[in-house]
Amino acid sequence: MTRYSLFSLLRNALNYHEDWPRAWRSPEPKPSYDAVIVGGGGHGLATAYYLAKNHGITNVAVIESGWIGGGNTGRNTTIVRSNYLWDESAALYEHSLKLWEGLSQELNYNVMFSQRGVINLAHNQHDLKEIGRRISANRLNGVDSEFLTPRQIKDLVPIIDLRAGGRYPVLGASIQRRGGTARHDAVAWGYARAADALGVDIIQQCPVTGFRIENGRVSAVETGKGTIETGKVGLAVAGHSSVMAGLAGFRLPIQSLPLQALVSEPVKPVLDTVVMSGAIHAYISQSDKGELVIGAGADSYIGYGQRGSLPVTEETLGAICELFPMFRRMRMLRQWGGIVDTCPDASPVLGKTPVEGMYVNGGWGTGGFKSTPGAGWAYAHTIANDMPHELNAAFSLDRFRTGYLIDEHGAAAVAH
Amino acid sequence: MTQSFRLPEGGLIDRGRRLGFRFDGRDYMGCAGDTLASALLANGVHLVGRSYKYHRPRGILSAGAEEPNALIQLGEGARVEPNQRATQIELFDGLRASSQNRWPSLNFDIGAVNNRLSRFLPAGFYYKTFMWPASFWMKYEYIVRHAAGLGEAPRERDPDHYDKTFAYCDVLVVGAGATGLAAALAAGRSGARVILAEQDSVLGGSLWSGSGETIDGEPASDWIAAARTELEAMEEVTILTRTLAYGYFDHNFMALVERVTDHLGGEAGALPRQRLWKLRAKQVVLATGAIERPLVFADNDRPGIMLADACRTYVNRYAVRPGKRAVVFTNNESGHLAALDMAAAGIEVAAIVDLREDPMGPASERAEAAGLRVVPGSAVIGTRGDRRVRQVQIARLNAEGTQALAAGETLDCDLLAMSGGWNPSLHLFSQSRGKVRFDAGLGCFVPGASAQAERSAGACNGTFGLNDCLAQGFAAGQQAAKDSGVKSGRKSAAAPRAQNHDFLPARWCWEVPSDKPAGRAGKAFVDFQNDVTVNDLKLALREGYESIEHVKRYTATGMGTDQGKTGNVNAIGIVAQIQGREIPDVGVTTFRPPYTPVTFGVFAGRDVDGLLDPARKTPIHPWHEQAGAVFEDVGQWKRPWYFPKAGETMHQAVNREVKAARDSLGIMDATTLGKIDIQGKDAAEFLNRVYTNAWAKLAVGRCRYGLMLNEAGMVMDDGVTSRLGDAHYLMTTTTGNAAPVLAHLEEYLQTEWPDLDVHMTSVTDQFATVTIAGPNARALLAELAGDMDLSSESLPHMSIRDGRVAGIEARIARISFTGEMSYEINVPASCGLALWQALMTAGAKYGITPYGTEAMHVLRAEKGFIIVGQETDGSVTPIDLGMDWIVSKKKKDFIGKRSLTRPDMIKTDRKQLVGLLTDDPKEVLPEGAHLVEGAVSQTPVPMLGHVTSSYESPNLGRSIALAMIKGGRARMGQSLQAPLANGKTVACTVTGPVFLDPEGTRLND
Amino acid sequence: MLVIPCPHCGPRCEIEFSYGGQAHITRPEDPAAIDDETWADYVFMRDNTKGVFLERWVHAHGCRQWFNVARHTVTYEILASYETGAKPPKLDFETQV
Amino acid sequence: MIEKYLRQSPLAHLGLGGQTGDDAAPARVHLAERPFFGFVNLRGPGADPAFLDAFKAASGYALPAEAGTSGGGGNTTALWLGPREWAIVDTRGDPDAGPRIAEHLRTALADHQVAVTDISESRACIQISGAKARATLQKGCPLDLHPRAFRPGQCAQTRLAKTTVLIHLTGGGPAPEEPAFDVYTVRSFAEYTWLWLEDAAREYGVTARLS
Ligand SMILES: Cc1cc2nc3c(=O)[nH]c(=O)nc-3n(C[C@H](O)[C@H](O)[C@H](O)COP(=O)(O)OP(=O)(O)OC[C@H]3O[C@@H](n4cnc5c(N)ncnc54)[C@H](O)[C@@H]3O)c2cc1C
Ligand SMILES: NC(=O)c1ccc[n+]([C@@H]2O[C@H](COP(=O)([O-])OP(=O)(O)OC[C@H]3O[C@@H](n4cnc5c(N)ncnc54)[C@H](O)[C@@H]3O)[C@@H](O)[C@H]2O)c1
Ligand SMILES: Cc1cc2nc3c(=O)[nH]c(=O)nc-3n(C[C@H](O)[C@H](O)[C@H](O)COP(=O)(O)O)c2cc1C
Ligand SMILES: [Zn+2]
Repeated sequence: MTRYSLFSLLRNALNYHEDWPRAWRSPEPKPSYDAVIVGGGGHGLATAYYLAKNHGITNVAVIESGWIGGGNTGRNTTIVRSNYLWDESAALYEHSLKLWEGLSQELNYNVMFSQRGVINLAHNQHDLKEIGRRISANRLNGVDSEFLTPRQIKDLVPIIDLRAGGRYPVLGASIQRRGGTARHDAVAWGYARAADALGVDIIQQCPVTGFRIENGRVSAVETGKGTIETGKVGLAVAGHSSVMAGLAGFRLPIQSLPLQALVSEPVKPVLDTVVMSGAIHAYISQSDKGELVIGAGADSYIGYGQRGSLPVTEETLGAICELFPMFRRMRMLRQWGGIVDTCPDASPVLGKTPVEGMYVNGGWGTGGFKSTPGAGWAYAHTIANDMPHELNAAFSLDRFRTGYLIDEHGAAAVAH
Repeated sequence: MTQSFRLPEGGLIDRGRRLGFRFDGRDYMGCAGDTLASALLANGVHLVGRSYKYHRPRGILSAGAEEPNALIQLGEGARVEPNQRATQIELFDGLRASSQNRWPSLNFDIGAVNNRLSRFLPAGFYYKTFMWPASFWMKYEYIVRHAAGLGEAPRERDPDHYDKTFAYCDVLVVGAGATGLAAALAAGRSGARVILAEQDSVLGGSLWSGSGETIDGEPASDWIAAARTELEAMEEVTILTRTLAYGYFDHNFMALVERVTDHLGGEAGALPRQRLWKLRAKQVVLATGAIERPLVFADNDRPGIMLADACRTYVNRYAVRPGKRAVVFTNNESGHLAALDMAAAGIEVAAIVDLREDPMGPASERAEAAGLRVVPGSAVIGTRGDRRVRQVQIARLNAEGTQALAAGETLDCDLLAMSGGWNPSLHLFSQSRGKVRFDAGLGCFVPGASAQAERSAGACNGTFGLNDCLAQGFAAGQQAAKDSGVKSGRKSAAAPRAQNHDFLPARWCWEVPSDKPAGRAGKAFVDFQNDVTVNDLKLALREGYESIEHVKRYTATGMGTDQGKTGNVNAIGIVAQIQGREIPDVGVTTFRPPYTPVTFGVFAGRDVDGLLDPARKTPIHPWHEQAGAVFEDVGQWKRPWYFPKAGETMHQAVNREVKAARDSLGIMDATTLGKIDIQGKDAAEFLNRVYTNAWAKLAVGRCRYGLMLNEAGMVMDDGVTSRLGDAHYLMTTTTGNAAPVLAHLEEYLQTEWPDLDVHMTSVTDQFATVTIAGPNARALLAELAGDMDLSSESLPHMSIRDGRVAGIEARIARISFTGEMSYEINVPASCGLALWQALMTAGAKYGITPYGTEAMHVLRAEKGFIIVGQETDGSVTPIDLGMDWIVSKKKKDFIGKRSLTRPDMIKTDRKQLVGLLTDDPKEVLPEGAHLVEGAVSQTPVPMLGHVTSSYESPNLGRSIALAMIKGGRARMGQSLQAPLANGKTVACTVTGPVFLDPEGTRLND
Repeated sequence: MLVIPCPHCGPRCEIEFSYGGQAHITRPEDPAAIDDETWADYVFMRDNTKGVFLERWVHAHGCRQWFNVARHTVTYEILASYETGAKPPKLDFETQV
Repeated sequence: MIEKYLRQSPLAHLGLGGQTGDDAAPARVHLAERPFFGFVNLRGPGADPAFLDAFKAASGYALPAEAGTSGGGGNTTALWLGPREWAIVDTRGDPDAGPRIAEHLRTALADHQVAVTDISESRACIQISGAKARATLQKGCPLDLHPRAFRPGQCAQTRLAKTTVLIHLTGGGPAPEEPAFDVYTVRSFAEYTWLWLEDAAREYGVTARLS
């Protein structure tokens, strides 16, 4: 791997950039691998990278039906934070956040992780109580979290309307200053490049169409490019977890819902932090390119169409216009949807499946971008050792049988 | 300024209505009917902006929605708007606009240094750098952010208002060019309900760009006028001009945005500024036309380089000469049409450079006949000119058209008109899930099979001859009306007829060959707005970003405000060429709404400010307001939180209210509690299944508290249910849960137990409910309740009775959430205020004191009563709450029962409800504070649970708290610590959750 | 925005309805008699079909009735709607996928 | 019963009685609160002829069987709400109509599996009429209100902006040739609904009064 640096950039400039090598190869699949990761989103690629890097398992293929990063990794609102309520979630997401903090250097690919702070607004007494509880839990879990008075909010977000039309006044907020945003595509590409450099084969345009399972153990993966033998299969197919599980013969507690996002036309900097409001369903930040990036709600019904319905856009932009009345004159440039796999307790499943040698990473719902490094790290451990790491042990499928649900609905109402 | 480039006659402008406007601080004149772009061109202004990345001078490229360059900041102050396309802004008197992305001025822009550094800033350069030192990204980012972005966001509250409406029609026609008009006429004549939507201010579409077309033997303009008159006379036809169909959704649902008053440029009065139409059409005819393609050659982006058809449009529609001396560069017939019209308008046409070896076709023949100079088999390979093109360089091509032979002559000019062919506007078709298909002959993507009740016609369908467009539009309109189910009344006349003019034959050439090695000539722009060049595409492919979607994201091609309307197909063609693949194999990127950007405000519509969300108010609300209550939002309800007297703090007010209720008499508006009327002979059985406790034996006239679980065994709601008759119950729910609980019950009733004879009706709003609580409650009620026997024998705790209070028919329940003797008086809602006033008057002698939700919370916490949503959070079982007593062991089943025996539900270290007393009785624990054992030396630290409720209790003279603590019931007397965010640690002791009157003597006396 | 055919009121806009997930899941007769796994299956596990899916809706802002719908979860085409308790109509799934 | 003047209609606090509207001569929308009316919810076996007959015998007219239709006689009108549910309304302004209808039905239908619930007090009724009444409602109502699709006598439970409403095209407005709708909304949403309608109608000119 040629290292990216200012120097390499200058040198290549002299040569009209004609000598840049490929960021990752485009190999034909080998007949067999030690491990196959299904899904070339951030999670799948990160898993492959950490399998190679942390566990020395380099004979790995990532099989992607389309193009890497084309799933939710490429269509999310990029909010990264770790201020989750429950201990289990806080530990996993905080581990992830720590990895984010060195990710560009680790991958030698600038993922533009911008720690500009994530603000959660409170609009009523109940919100305030929830925020207080969360801040307290976060701090004792070693997650930075502070309360902001309305005045402090105004200092950080001068354009906010604290009265918000009178219907939803802003009474306070929590902030995680280490939270922020990142360049979503770069996360996929950066992990792909780094994994490729360690020997991982990234195989695109190759849908997984079935599994060979003998005596309850997986032995091969059927793909659009033929059968691939392997004893370990890691599913990381956000949006298609149930479809894959169906091919392998088990069911998941997951519903796949269309979640929308939209961007405005690009403008000069006007919003320097991420602002989220669970009560009125609005999440907004400004990308480095200048667009306002706005997360909308999900449709309530199952949909694999990667599009969302108009009422959700109306509701979201209604909320944005309320918090930021000057934005009524901004314009929507593009609106799209992704398919998010949601679990009944708004927490993911990350661990073993009823099929031996097969593992599942899914159900991140509206908020799994932020967990990409941490989940990949823990998932690689799980696959390598056939046993979950303590960071993901609680996120087992078995919790639905035992009742150990990790109900993050409170946090997931503001889940991006 | 004079409009020195205005033609003396012709065009769709009103020379008599001269409009003054200002651009970048200079004053100009234009005419009614102008766009800002045409008015600027009439004044000879081409340079209108700087490009996004390299800050290159940019001019007006097009005359429509596809404009990538002429993006300007419109308006001033609160009405300012960034990134508006000058080509679509209708001119009004007093318009103010300025250029964007330049500093200090458009002519002299510091950012233009980027153009010099451009070699170091190829696509994706930022992924490769700015990584050291690691902590510096936030500083680099600051610079990156400030360099990026185009216009400035508005900074003041938007003074305008917006509207939205639903709409229905049989046939929606999008686009009112020749095709759309023909379709609307055909559909309208059948009697169908038709909506014709056109983004432009006029009907006619590209008919206005041409010259000399006739339809049914009349000049096109007359035909348009006649069509309009006919359509306007049809009762069921609605013409919406200035209305953009921006998105095509499922089930033939279309979203349109109408610009109602934007073109008036001022206060809109009672009219909204814009309106969102949420339209369901039985059938849709798309007649959205086509967009001309630029040619990709070195330095193809200078001001003065325009699309050929746009030049025609400026000449014919706006009566403007876009230059004095033009060169035309084309690969098809359109360039020749433009040359002819420009020549006729007195523009000197220096040459028509045609990529085709042997230009032929009706237009090129006419050009030749008109004596225009045609340079065949040649290409423009470069341009010069600083802030406006002034010279072009020409070269002959080899026979295959793949290479430029040595550079040939240079031509002086101030205008370069280019045409690279046409792209049908299939955005809406594609949004409707229709798959597009590449037509190699037409050199463009065209609609494939329809996925919805839709048909494309005319130029957007790859049909370019006018006669064919009319015929196709007419047939589409007729068929759409028929398919919508309209029984045709009047026999429709035949389709309008005209002459065909096509742009074919053409020679496709995605990247115009150059005389220099690839990548060494000037920048050949593919995407003007995002400054993406052919070299950027090549770099992306070289680095392995091979999918067209990767190319898009790595280079940002097609991601600007124009969404690649002019650039995308060229980019696809070039990628195919480099990869040696066929264009259909490369494919298109996804078309997404909106077609052109739409204002946020229109989605909010009038649901802003007070109308954002309904605020529900009780019949007694006006009294509370007058009494100076402070309200809190509970769900959608406004509830009095506390009633401060002059000079009182919240704390003082709440303490006073709490004391009053315990010592004498308090009064509270409890109207918001959910109330569900349940009737039917199986009602008791139904309650048995939905509550944890047993209901069969509840006597008529008695009340019982119930807990409701979800199927996972978690507490969902609680409340008191009363038996009013043999088969008649009244259930109460928490305020916020009223609707979800009714929905939950209905779901089980209808889908699981349809055999039960049970009917439920929400009666929350039927009654106003007033609670009086305190030692004097009974005395007060006795005074107003006539001869009703209120003794505990006759009306014991947890019983209910009909009667009259203050002359008002009332249902009186003796139940208590405060631990005091307490009555809930339910009266018809319209009598609520009267009841309240009567109670206040009669209660004066007891110092009757209105109390709000905060005092209620303190009162119930003193008694250890839970609040669902405060003590519980969706993860709490009744056992966790210590409420085993209410969970029937005998009932075989109820919702959630089975879940309670799962392994994790029976663990002893689950969080359990306890009381907490701080060691310092003055200290009030913050709600949400977490508890730990011992001191915190490092994080993460194991937490035992958290404080769910915490108050100063004026009755106990100390603070009290409820908490959910791991294994809490086994920890009685243990000392725990609450480390707070401010660094302080509060010590406290675990106790039972009931702090006051555990025997309940106050209630039962 | 979908048009959902309420079997009682006729076709109405999506915003009048609430979603109820997979249809034809019956609550176990005797929950006490089944093991934790089977119970978890009933409460949590769902088909989440990509293709034609039988699902429940309730006409929340209309007649308040629950009913079932056969809908394609990729194209969103609605192939049938029928009353709660009725058997799903025979559908030619193959041609629809 | 308590004196009528002490009873507060859902919109009483807006002081609509004091508003005239005379100066808004060109107004094309007229809003009015109907302060007191009877509104009784009736559930019953819609497919059982005995029940239908009993209703007819008691009320003098048949319960509407078809979705979205209404029928009436005497002082009441029955509006179809669902396959086994109707609203029996009396909009003549009688504050005691609800309990009376309920009592009457309860007695007359005692032998049938029915539920009769007086919910008059839980509803507000706003009449909207005028040339632009349809256009105003259509702004917030997702039903097709075009005269070809929604005819006199028709009714529907649906949404209006962010509330649930029951609309009934009565034709009983001030100008007989113009459409008039009764819009029933839940009482605590009445203020919101009124303000919303007033705002929606503003561009057409609007009068407001107490009917
Ligand atoms: C609109 C939106 C906004 C969001 N906002 C945020 C946010 O702000 N913050 C946050 O943390 N999270 C957010 N999320 C969630 C986040 O995007 C996802 O949780 C996360 O990106 C999931 O990553 P992944 O790698 O698991 O999945 P993906 O990136 O979806 O990758 C899965 C891959 O599997 C591939 N695949 C599917 N089926 C097959 C098959 N049969 N064979 C081979 N490959 C297959 C897919 O093509 C896809 O590339 C948002 C999601 C959406 C849709
Ligand atoms: N030189 C050529 O060969 C060539 C190329 C293109 C068009 N034409 C001519 O153009 C005419 C074709 O007529 P046509 O009617 O198909 O196209 P048109 O371009 O005349 O009309 C399309 C209309 O649709 C409108 N429109 C596009 N998208 C819209 C949207 N999303 N919402 C609302 N309005 C929208 C446009 O403003 C335009 O008025 C014929 O006269 C044809 O000869 C010729
Ligand atoms: C954070 C973020 C910013 C985006 N910014 C832009 C943008 O500036 N312009 C644009 O056209 N699309 C932008 N997109 C949207 C993508 O073009 C695209 O719609 C999205 O990745 C989903 O892919 P699809 O539309 O191809 O299905 C952005 C997407 C994300 C996630
Ligand atoms: Zn219905």
